[in-house]
Amino acid sequence: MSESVVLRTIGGMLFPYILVYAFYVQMHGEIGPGGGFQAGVLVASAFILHAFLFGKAATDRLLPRWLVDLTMCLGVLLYIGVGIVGLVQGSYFLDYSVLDPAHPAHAEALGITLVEAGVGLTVASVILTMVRKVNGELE
Amino acid sequence: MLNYLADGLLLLGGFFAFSGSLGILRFPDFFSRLHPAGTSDTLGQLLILGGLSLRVLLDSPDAGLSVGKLIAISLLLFITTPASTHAISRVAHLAGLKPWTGEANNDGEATDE
Amino acid sequence: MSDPVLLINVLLLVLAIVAAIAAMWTRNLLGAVMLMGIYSLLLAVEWANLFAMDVSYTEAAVGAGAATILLLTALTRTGSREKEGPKLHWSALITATVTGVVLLYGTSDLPRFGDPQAPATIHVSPQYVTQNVGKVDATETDRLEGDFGDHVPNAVTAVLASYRGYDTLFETAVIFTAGICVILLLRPAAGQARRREDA
Amino acid sequence: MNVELITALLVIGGAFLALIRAVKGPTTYDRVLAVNVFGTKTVLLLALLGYIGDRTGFLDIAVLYALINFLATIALLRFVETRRLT
Repeated sequence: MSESVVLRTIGGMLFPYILVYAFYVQMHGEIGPGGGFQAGVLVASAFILHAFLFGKAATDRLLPRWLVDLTMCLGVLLYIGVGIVGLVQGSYFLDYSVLDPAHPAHAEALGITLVEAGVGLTVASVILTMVRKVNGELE
Repeated sequence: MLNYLADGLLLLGGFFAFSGSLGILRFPDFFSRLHPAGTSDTLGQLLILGGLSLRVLLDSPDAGLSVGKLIAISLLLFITTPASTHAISRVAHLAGLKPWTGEANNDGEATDE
Repeated sequence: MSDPVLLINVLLLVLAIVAAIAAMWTRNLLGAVMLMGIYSLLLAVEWANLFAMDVSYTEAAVGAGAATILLLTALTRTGSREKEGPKLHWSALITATVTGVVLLYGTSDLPRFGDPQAPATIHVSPQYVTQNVGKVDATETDRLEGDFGDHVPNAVTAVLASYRGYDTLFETAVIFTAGICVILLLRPAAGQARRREDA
Repeated sequence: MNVELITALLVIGGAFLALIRAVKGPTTYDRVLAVNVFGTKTVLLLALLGYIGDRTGFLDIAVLYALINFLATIALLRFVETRRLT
């Protein structure tokens, strides 16, 4: 199936649009429906589609494994880091208002955006890792 | 006038969507079922989404974002549905599934794995 | 049945039940995976119809996309036909029936869907809906500037990331732990890894 | 009964017929085809319901479906063809 020209063309066309749509879901999550979790699943789906159509090696070149492992940790660290900023500034853990004391509501929006970005990074890399590991590492 | 056009597009699209599925249920074998799935379904979704965007535009002329999303959906479906049908027929053909020629009934038999 | 939304809800739920029963009934595991995908799609439409948009997003992205791929991944390691077993487990049937009857009996005490006097809608929901869920209050300049109003407009995101920030943090940690476990469990054995490097 | 509702009911009827085909088979390819058609019908249904209920948020979910449906079909075919995924 991966040798079908039609599918490769369509998949290659669709791949960037899925990523853009995932970015929209991620960033629009605080205004409309959506958020980090859904966006993470979509990003993982996009790369899985790429792997189906162009082969595992091409996807590994596009998105090296060390990068996936790194983003998996970075997501959680980003979430915890936002919390620790609150602690360092002398407030509670995960108190978003310290991010911009003059505009607490903006600070909360900023904090939620950062936190959702952390969730999205972790979810995307974990799902990608699961599918990759189970499919590729046992042969 | 345009309202009736939108109504007509929607009803025609609904008819095609339903009849396409009816074909998928009633046609005798896999390769003949590809036709309703590939053609009448694609036409039906284009008509329905076109009628809907016309209707949205008529209801509120400033709903440009919704119309844009509807057009995006119809473009997406217009690309992916034929591609999926092509992929399914290709895999079935490569796996050696033979079209029904009328001599033997290969429907309903236990060809399932 | 004059309410179109109710009519469509009933039809969708009937379809979902048909898909679920068919997925249980079939011995063909690949068919069951496909029927579960259909079931997820139907449930997602149902969630959207009940205006639970975020749940619908998750159901569509996870149920129809990621779960299908993970189940197929599992099928690559197993056969694709279910083992023949006894058709009917009497004890399981009795347990399921009793539980179902008790649950149905319990639903008769629940408030109607969307009842304004229900405990769920008078306890903390007004706070969520008026966007006072965060730990901070908007200053006057923020209100005048208007963007984002007082808080984040999507109440679900506001509740998840701000009101229940710890909860979401530990959910993320659980997902992270699952990823680590997969990496540790499925790592190549020591000799195998060396062979791969040589190759 | 307005036109959008009739169209939505027609689409649900079509989805039901596709579901019967997905249950009946007989070959795996028939099932994959039926799942694909069912996904398309769901996208249409969501767009129609969004208009009936006057919620533009439905359209975002419809875009998501159209993408996910293609991915699921490709994944199923990949498995049917080679019994492996990647």
